[in-house]
Parts: sequence; structure tokens; C-alpha cells
Amino acid sequence: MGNAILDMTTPIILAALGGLFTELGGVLNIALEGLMLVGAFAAILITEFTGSTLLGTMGAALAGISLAYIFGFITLRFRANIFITGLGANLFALGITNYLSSIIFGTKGVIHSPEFPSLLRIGNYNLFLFAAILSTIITVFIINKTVFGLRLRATGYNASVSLVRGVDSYSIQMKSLLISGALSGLGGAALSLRLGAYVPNMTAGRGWIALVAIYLGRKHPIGIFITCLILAGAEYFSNAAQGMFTIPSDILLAFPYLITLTGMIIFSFINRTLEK
Amino acid sequence: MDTPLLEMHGIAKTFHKNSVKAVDGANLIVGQSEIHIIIGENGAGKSTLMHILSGEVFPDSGKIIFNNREGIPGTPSEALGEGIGMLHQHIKLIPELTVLENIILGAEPSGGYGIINRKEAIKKLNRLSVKYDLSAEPDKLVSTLNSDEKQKTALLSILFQDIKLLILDEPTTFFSELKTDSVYKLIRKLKSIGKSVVIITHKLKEAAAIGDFITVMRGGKTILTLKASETDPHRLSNIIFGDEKNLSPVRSGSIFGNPLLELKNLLFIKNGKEILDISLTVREGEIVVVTGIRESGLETLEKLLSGEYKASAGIIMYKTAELSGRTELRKRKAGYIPSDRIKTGTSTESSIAENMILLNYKSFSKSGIFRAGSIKKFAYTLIKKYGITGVPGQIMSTLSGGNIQRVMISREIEANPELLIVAEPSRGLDIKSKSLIYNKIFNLKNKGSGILIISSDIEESLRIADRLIILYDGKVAYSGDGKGIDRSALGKIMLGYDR
Amino acid sequence: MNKRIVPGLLLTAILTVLFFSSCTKQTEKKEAQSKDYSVALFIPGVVAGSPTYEMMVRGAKKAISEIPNGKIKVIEGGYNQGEWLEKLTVIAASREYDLIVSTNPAMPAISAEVSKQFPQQKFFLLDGFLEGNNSIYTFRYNQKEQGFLGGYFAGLVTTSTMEGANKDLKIGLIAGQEYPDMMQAILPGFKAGAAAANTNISVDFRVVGNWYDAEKARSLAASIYDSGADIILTIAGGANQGVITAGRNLGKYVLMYDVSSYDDAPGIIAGSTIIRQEKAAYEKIKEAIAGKMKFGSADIADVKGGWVSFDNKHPLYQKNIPQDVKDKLQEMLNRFESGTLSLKMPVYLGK
Amino acid sequence: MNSVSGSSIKTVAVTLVAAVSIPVILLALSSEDPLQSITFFFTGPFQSTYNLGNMLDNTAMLILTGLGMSIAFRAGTFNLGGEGQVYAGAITAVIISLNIGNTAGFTGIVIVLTAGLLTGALIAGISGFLKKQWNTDELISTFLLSGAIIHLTDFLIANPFRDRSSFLISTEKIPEKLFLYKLMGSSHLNISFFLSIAAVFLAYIFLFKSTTGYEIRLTGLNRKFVEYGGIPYKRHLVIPMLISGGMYGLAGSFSVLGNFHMGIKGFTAGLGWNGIAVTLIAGNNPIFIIPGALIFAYLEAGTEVAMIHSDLSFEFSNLIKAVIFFLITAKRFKLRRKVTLG
Repeated sequence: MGNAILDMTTPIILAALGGLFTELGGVLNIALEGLMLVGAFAAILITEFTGSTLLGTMGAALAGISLAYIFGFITLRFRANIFITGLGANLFALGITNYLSSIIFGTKGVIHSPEFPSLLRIGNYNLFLFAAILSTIITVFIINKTVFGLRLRATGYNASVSLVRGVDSYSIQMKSLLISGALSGLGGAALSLRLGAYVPNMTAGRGWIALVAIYLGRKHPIGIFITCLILAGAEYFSNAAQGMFTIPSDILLAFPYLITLTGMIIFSFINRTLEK
Repeated sequence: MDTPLLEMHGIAKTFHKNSVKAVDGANLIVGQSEIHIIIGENGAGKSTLMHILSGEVFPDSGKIIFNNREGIPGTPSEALGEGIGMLHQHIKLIPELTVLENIILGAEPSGGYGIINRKEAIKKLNRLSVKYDLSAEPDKLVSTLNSDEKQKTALLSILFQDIKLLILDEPTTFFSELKTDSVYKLIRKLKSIGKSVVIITHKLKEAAAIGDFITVMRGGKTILTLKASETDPHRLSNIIFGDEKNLSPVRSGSIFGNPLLELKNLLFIKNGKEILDISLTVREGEIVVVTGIRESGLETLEKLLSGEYKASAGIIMYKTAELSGRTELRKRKAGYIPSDRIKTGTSTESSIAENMILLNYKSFSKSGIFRAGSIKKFAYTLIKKYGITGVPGQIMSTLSGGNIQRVMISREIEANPELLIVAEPSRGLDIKSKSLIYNKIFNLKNKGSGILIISSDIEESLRIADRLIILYDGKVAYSGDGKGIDRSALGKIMLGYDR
Repeated sequence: MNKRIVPGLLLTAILTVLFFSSCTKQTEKKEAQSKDYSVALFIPGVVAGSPTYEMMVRGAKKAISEIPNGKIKVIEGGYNQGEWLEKLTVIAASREYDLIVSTNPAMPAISAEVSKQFPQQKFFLLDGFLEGNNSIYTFRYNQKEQGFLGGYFAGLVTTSTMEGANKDLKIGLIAGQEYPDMMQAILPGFKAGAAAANTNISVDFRVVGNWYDAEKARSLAASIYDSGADIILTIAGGANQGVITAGRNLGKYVLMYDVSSYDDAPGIIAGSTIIRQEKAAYEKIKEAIAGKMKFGSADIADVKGGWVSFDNKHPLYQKNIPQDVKDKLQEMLNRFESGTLSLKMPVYLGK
Repeated sequence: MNSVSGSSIKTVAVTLVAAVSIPVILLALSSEDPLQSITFFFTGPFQSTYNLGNMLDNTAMLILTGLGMSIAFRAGTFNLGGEGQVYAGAITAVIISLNIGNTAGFTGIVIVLTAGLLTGALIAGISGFLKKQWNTDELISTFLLSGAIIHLTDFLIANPFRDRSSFLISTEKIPEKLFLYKLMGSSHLNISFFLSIAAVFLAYIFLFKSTTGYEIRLTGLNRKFVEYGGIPYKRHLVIPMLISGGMYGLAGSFSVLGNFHMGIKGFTAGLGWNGIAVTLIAGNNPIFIIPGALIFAYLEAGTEVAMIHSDLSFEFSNLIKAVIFFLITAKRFKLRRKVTLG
């Protein structure tokens, strides 16, 4: 069970950590979903051609970075509304992956091959889990101990003060977007490489869940990690419940949302009570 | 003579939002190790000119030569890179970060790979602390600091960057009155090690006291530059403001009525520490001034009265009603001019008219819908009465700082409150605006309203108070009519010598 | 304020001009209509990820490519069922197509609705059932039999001595969503088939919630396998991939539906039911072109007619499945093909 | 959010040109007969009254959802739960419609619309209440609540209210007496179009001419100021949410009475997200929501027609929409100035 939950949660942790960087930099990144999707696609595409999951993984990060760059360039340079460009980035990811896949593979559908190299595993755990744990620790370090981390937080808290202090918010926010692209791309790779296949739309809302995890995790890497585990636990419970009870599946599908919401309400209630 | 450190020629800037020429062909020359004062009325263009120098505003035209290099800084980061740093009138710190993080931001000592070298940072900070006599606790969160500590942190943050020219915007507004001396000391110290300082102020005395040169600005133009030692303050005053004497407020005779506001043993305790313990009464027709140095509890008193803080013990009486819990003075139509004019006192993205009707907006409506005509009329009346440059529909953020304040003051005073609470009445105001606000306050007093002023400006306090209360360390150190107390005696009480 | 209204007015003006300019175009278009056969293939969803849609597209294209001036247009209608009627109406209203081809049990009712407005428009609908509308011909697969074959085979596997089979008499079915055919034909057929192999077999039925969340399908499958099942029938579109991955990771079996795809995961995909969708599209559109399509009637395509079957010819099947299982399945297929056994496909969903 | 304002005519023109020319380029690149695709893309929505009517009906829905969002934005809150609120409003409308057989007609329509509106309002109101009571982040709570509501509505349609004689996952048809009066041939355009235009003006008056609107806007701009002014602002964490959700719910019930006449699984999908897009395109100004919704509906209709008549494919319609989303709110097109010292 623990293994299953950890497996379910890795892609979301990676994407949420990516989103944390933009969130701390004061950028509402709703494009996590699209960034994951291009990562998932690139991972399969490149692994398919090179036969190496490592190259595929790197390709996924690069694909995430590329989309993040387009998204960031338009949003930050042209000062377009980040919410709409974020929706745009998600649509773009869907369109471009289908388009490329029809050019390259002659199908807009599922991409897979039987000889797909399997992922490296250590014991029962696949490498992405270690990547997620490592990323969490590195994120804590970057945020608290590096020049970039300090400038990132400063920009997010108050961009105008940071600007006066000589911090170039454009470059900081752009970097944070690129990092979120890389990490979300990895999250996408964790999803598709483990499956050995790319399915259009396979991220299925995980980018949004990652965004929720950032807020529920109080914008702290460790908090996010724990939140992701809890969310995956809720999902696991709902999956298992389908086999145990005769509850209509639609109601069970609503469960993870309700559990998360309840958790959030309890959390804010406790917070408010402590404040008083 | 050496070449000057800074030359600015023909600088002009029009803000598109309201097409007002903020700076209109200004010139400025600042030498090496020179203290240069820029003086002028609110809205004369001083701040804009300096914001252009610090890279925050990009001019429409003009030429800047700094340190023998010509060019215009595109961003504050570029200006800082060249050695130009600015300390703003409103403290620009990030409360969620620690003191050290705030200080090193933008000039972080790096230990390679982009990792902050904390040891090096602390070492440099300690060196600066000793050199300029400014202490700091590096790991404290800025949100937990008192205003004095915040000022030190802000100053250190500028000094931490290696600058050649420091711009100070209204330093004595920024620092409490009695800290002025230490500010002067600091400025002279900077000069002595070869740095230049440009100070924006509208205070004549300040200009004369420490400046080497004084440049006067009016209507966006630099009208003349003088050597400070050769300047006669009265002549200068006439150049800037016209005749100062006529503008000075006069205390009027007083008949006091019933108590309006009574604070009975009002106590505020934070983290087990007693921050404030005060009793006072404001009667009809009375001006009560509470003064003290910054950390003496003035801010806490304001926050208790505004309802932001909840009193730990004691009673607040408004007329005959006892207000429990958080004060609801505002709901009882008490007037209140907060010390934080911008964030609290105005809605900067709303129009002048919308800001003006805040206190009685419902009276401009019929069954929930506004009558546009009467709002417009009201706004025009206030604009005229308070000499505001603008039209009712104009967005506040396009106004100059002085005009923003006038809008707020007009609103509070025109509501004819029975009780008016004013925090730091003269902060950031030029003499004209100041005298306007005093005249309005005296009018109100003469109509029988009670007025409570919370001010760290000593002279102002002495001049206008019917009753003077001096706080020291959160406690009342003096309470009386203020007669027979001169400036130096007052200073001693404020610093706790005369207890 | 006034300044900002300008762009809005500008846009409204542009749109108005476009409107009037296009009105004139409309009249020109009518003459340009071709007399040759043209087909619109309306996909209720997207082709991506669906082998059955791909098969239909292939069959239809092949049929059209065999006539000189044939025209075919594939139109993806998206997943929102609410929009299908509107889109189909637009297609019919264009009067460009001699025949609209589609597939889905819901399409007959929608087509009948469109037919009220455009009676001359002909429809050929796979996988749906409607009798008596002279514009519509339907061709429905007997999915109850198809589900039965799957269930029977899964039952044989779980009771077999195959390497991945355990002692628990448990099998699984994962569906993308709960939809009428699933609940009333496939699942009952699957259960009946399993019971025919051994009455004690229980079926663990779970739903992904969509047709693309392969990761969720993977964890659902893992959960089913963990609870003792050794083979899962997956009918979840693109999400099938997740079930295959789970099967591969745990060394269990997967049963495919509609399309034979043993090569995708040799040794893991133990069996596959099939429908002859490509052949159906090809042959029936040829009929329509020749003017021989029986509009107004509804055909049921079953195992006996050769439209529904189980792919037991594939080398991987031959190699991996024990002889006794193969024999029993063949025997069952024979019973269907000879007509000694048949299951009634529910064609109307009574209340 | 409030900074969405005051773009100059020049940037609007550049945006429009870019938003129009980039799809043209994409179409030209992807299509075998670019001219045909482009023609269909731009003139398609006007080629028949059916297309035009449907586009305008879609515009009406987008106006309502856009208004719902803009009121939330003005109050400084964020309603990410539009999808669920529209869907729930719609299913309520269906359920009520199926159960008031005898009160059909005008009264019935009013009852159904009110019920839909209240459902949306209630759902969004919960998030507003949580915000007011315990400062629960409404951005996340609306999103999560909507996620759950969507599945629960799916359940209602697929189970208790399912029409088991239909192969669509849908409810039964509502009584014909409740259908809204149609305006343009067989298209879906109906009187809700006028009602949504009226809603724009009501919203405008509410926001800019009423005392409550004044309180709401000030709360959105500067909460400290409102508190300082002695305005009881806490209810303005709830009221805008109620209005916002109400608009969404109303849009849902309009689409039932005017267009679908039954509940179909997932039938209102997209309206919530598109409402946000429309609001942001309109710079949060209720009046601009009309052209904003029109642009949006026009684009959707254009791609749809082009998909049906030419060889434009599904993924390309996504790409075109993405590009337009990228550019439509751009405020300036010049790159950063590069003037440095030295």
C-alpha cells in the first residue's frame, strides 16, 4: 500500500515543487498541467528513438523548459494576463503533442512499444521517487540558502521592493518558470516512462492537484511533500473502495476532492483558532 | 577642482496617466563628497527627479553623466550597479524576510555556485554596524521589528551595497525627530569617506544645517542652486513658499465641554511585555496631543484606537458608551487620519470622488443607487476648498503625494466629526499643506469637536496642544497644558531623563 | 472610459462587415456541389487513442478510395455528448454529404432528431440500433456475446494452471466510464461467461472516470490484482495502457476488447475479443455507394455472423495459452458460430 | 487582478491583428486548401442562421459566466469553481423542470431559473462563507468543491435521474412548456440572449452605481481602506461569491431551458473556464464582456465550422485557441528597453 501511494504521488510532488518556485516568485502557474503533458510526451518520444530512459527523462525536462519559456516570455514580456496565458499553455500542450505525434508516429493516439526499456528501480521503488525526495531536499536548500532563493522569495513577497534593491524580477520569475517547466516535465516523465506509454491527456488533472498541494502544503517543500502523500492516500482509498463497496463510481470519484476540501477546512479552522 | 560625480541635464518626464509634467527640464550637478539638498514644495518634482536617477522612472528626455559615464539607468539594478542607491520615504523592506536577508538582498555575498556566504555577510554587516553605529539582529524577522529597528535595517541595506551616491528621501520624516542628530552624523560620516549624499526635503532648517549645496525646485524645474553657507533661510523660504510667517498656525482660546473620549488605564501587552499603559481624556473643544519618540508607544496607541489591536485591559469610553473589545470609534463616526496615508487612508486605484465619499456614501444614494450629480458637486466643493489639483473622476494614484493627502484630510474634516484622531499630521507635508490642515483642525475645534493628535513632531506638539501628554517607554511621563516647557525640556522628558 | 469602448465598437464593426460579406458567398456555393459520393465520418470523441475509431476510419477510407470521385471527411465531435446534436445538425445542414457515418449507441437517437429537420440526409450508424427511420441504417454489435466470450476466457484462465494464475476465483473488469452498453450488455455478458467457466468466480468491476487517465487505470488494476484477480478485461480507451503496465509489473494477465493487440505486451495480453469494425465500415459503405443500403432497417452483428469473435489464431495466443483452455474456448466459439448458443443483445433500454 | 485595465487603442489593435493573423498562418501551414479553411474559419459562423444563432446563444452563456467571474474579480476574490456551479445549476433546473409539470409556462420558467441561480449561488457561497469564517483560501476551495460537484452531478444524471430508455447518459426531456422562446430558426438562440444583455447593464449599474457595488469594489481594491472606513467588509467576502455563483447557475439553467432541454453528462463543460477567459479579455469591465464574449464565441464557432467543412483538425483548433489566449491580453509588444549606463 505504501509503495502504491508513493508511486502515485511522485509525478505530483515533482510538478508541485516546480509550481512552488513560481508561486514563491509571485507567479500563479496554472500551466503545470500542460508542462507535465509535454514532459510525458517528450519522455516517450526520445526514449523510443534513443532507447535510453535517461535521455528520455532529460528530454522531458527540456520540453517542459521550452514550453515554460514560451509561456513566460509572453506573460512577462508582453505583460499578458497570466491566467489566460496559462490556459493557453495547457491547450497548446494538448495541441502540439497531438500534432507532433501525428507527424512522427502517424497516430494521434497512444504511443507505446512492447520493447520499451523498463525503468531503473532500487528495490521496490523506481528512480523517480528518489528524484522527488532529492528534489524536495534540494528545493529546501535552494530556497533558503542561495542567492536565487532569496531573490525569488523577495520578488514574490514584494516585487517593487525587490526591484528597488536591484533584483531583476523579470529574470527571477523567468528562471522560476523554467525550473517549474523542468520539474513538471520530470513529473510528466515519471508518469509516462513508468507506464511505458504516452496517452493523450494522460496527466488528467494532476497539474491542478499539484497546484492545490502547493497551497495546502503552505508553500513549503516538506509541507508539499506531506500534502502530496495525503492526497495520494485519499486517491488510493477511493480506488480501493471501488472494489470493496457498491457505491456508484461517480460518487467515489468525488471522494478525493471532498477529502482534500475537508482537510483544508479543518486546517484553516485550526489556523484561525490559533490566531485568536 | 575635480569633475563632478553627477551631472543631470534637461531631464523631463510626463506621466501619461494624467499628462502632468512632473519634471520639466531639470538640471543638477553634484560633486564628489558633497551633501546636496533638493528642496521644494510637495509636488515640485523632487521625488520624480531622484527616481529617474535611481532607475525607477525612465525620463522622456535628458542626459545623465555619472562617474564620467553617460547613460540613463533603465532599472534600479543598473543604478545600483553604478553606485547609486536610494532610501525611500516609505520604508521599503520585506516583512516576511529576516533582517539579514533584507540587508543583503541585491548584494548577496556568494560563496560560489550561487550559495549565500552567510559568514561573509555577517562579517560585512558587523563591520558596517560598527562603522556607522547602527546595530542589527540578523536573524529576526522584519515583521517583528519596531520602527526604529526597521529604519536601521533599511539604512544598512543601502550601505551594504557599495554605493558612491546615496539619495535620502525626507530623512527626518523617515527618522524620528530626536534621531535627527544621529542621521546628520551618519550623513557627515558618509561624506568624510568620500561618498556623496543627495537629500530631498521640504524642511529649511535641515537644508541649512547639513547641506553643502541647496537646489530649489518648483513646478518640475530646478530654479537655482546655492551654497548652503551663503544662504539666508528667510530669503530661501520666500523663494520656495512665499512668506512663511503668515502660514504659521496660532493657538486659539479654549472653552472645554464634556468628555468625548476617555481611555481608562488602557493596557496593551504583547508577548508578556507591557507595550502601553495610558489614561487620557479628550473633551469637546480640546486638542490633546500625545507625543514621544517613535518606540514610546505612539504606534500602539494608534492601532488600539483604530481597532487593529485589541486592548489587553482597561476601558475606552466614547461619550457615555463603553466600547468593549476592539474599539468601534469609526463606526461611531469619529474622524481618523491614519499615519499610513497610502495603504490605509486611501484607495489608490479608485477615483478622487470615490475616496471622498467614503464616510457618508450612503447619503449620496437613493434606494441603494448613487446620485452621480450630488457626488460630483460634493467632490468639486472639496477640491476647491482644499486646493486639490485634479477632477472628481481622476484615479488617486495619478496624483502627487501632497494631493493624495489633501483628499484624505478633506474627507475626514468635512464630515464634521465630533472626535477627530490625527496621527502624524505633518508627516510628508509642505508648509502650505500643513497650515491648511492646522487651520481646518482649529475650525473644527472651534465648532466644539475634540481632537486627539498622535505626533512625534516636538514643535508641532508644543505649539498646538491644549493638553500635552508625553509617553516614555509606553507610560505617561508628562501630562499637562505644556506651559513652561521648552523644546529642550521636552526632549529630556521624551528620552526619559526627567522622571 | 470612452477611449476603451472604441476597440469593442471596432470589433463589432468588423464582425458585422464579415457577416454581410459572407451572406453573398452563400449563394455562390450551391452550384459547386459535386454529384459524386461523399461521406462524412462523425467521430463522437476523438480518433486519438481509439483503435475502433481508427478501424472505422480505415474501412471507410478504403471504400471511398475505390470510387473515382469519392470524398470523405473525418470530423471529430469531441467528448461532450451535449454538443453532438448541434454538430451533426451543422453537418447535415451543409448538404455536402451523401452519407453521414458514425458509431455509438447514442447516435441513432441524435440522428433521428437531425433527420426531422433534414429528411433527405442518410445515416449509417455502427454500434447503434434504430428501426423504422427511412434515413437511417444501423448496425449493432452483439456486445453481450462479446462480453460473454471475454468472461468465459477469463474464467478459464483463472481456473487454469497458467503461470500467472492463482487459486483465487477472481477476475476483473476496468471500464473508462459507466455507460449503458457497459452496464446492460458487456458486464452482464462478462459475468455470465465467467459463470459458465466456474460458478464461483467473482468479478471485480471498477471505473476510471475517463478514457485517458492511464495512471489511475494502472493503480486500479494493481489494486484488483492485489486483491487476488489474475486477469482483467480492460475497456478504457487510452487508459488501457495502465492496465497493461500493471499486468506487466505484477506478472498477471490482461484481456483486450474489440481489437486484437497481443503484440503490444507479449505474454501479458492473454486474449482479445474482436469486432470486424473495419470490414463493417468498408462493406457497408460500399453497399451505400451502390445504392443498396437498407435504410430503415437495423442489423445485429453477432458471433454467428462473424462480426464478433475472439482472436485465437494469433501466434502469441497459440504459444502462451495451455491446450485445454484453447480447446474449451474453441468449443464455446463453435457453439455460438453454429447457433446452438446465442445471447440476446438488449436493443432498447427498457425502464 | 485589478491591474487588468487601461490598455491603449494601439495595443488592442496589435493584439487583434496578431490574434487574427496567427491562426491564419497556422491554418495556411496545416491545411491542404488554406484559403478554404481560412474562409470557413472567418465566415463560417455567419454562413447560416443556424450557425449564427448558435454562436449568439453561446455568446449569451459566456456573457453570464463572464459577468459571474468579473464580479468575483472586482471584489478581489477568485472563483475557480465555475465548471461545477454551471453544471449544478443546470441539473437543478432539469430536476425542478421534471417535477413541476403543472406549473409550466412563465411561472414555471421563473421558478426553474431561480432554482438554478440559487444552486450556483449556494455552492460558491460555501467557499465565500469559509473564507469569511476561517480565511479558507477561496481559490482552492472553489476549485475542489467544483471538482466534487461535477462528479456528484454526473452521478445524478447517470443514476437517479437517468432516462433509461436513452443511450445517451442523460435525463428525460423537460416539458415543452418550459422551453424558452426561440429567436432564430432552428438554432438555439432564444430569449436568454436579451436577458444576458440586460444582466450586463444590471451588473454595470450594480458595480458602479450602487452603494453595495461601491463597497464591493473598494473591498477588492484595498481591504485595509474599507476596514478603516468603517464599512462592514466581511460580508463582501460572501456576497460577490453568491452573485458570481448565481450567474453561473443561471447560465446553467438557461442552457437547459433554451438549448439542451435535458441533462446530459458533461453537457456544460467548458463554460466555467471560458467565463474566466472572457472576463480577463474584457479587462474585468462588465460592458466589455459583451464584445469579449462575442470574440470568444466567434472563435469557437469559426473553428468548429472550419473543422466540419475543411481539413482543420481537432488539435489545430486547440493550437489556434492557445495562440489567441497567449496574445489576447498582451499589454505591450515592445521588448524591454535597453539603455544602460556607460
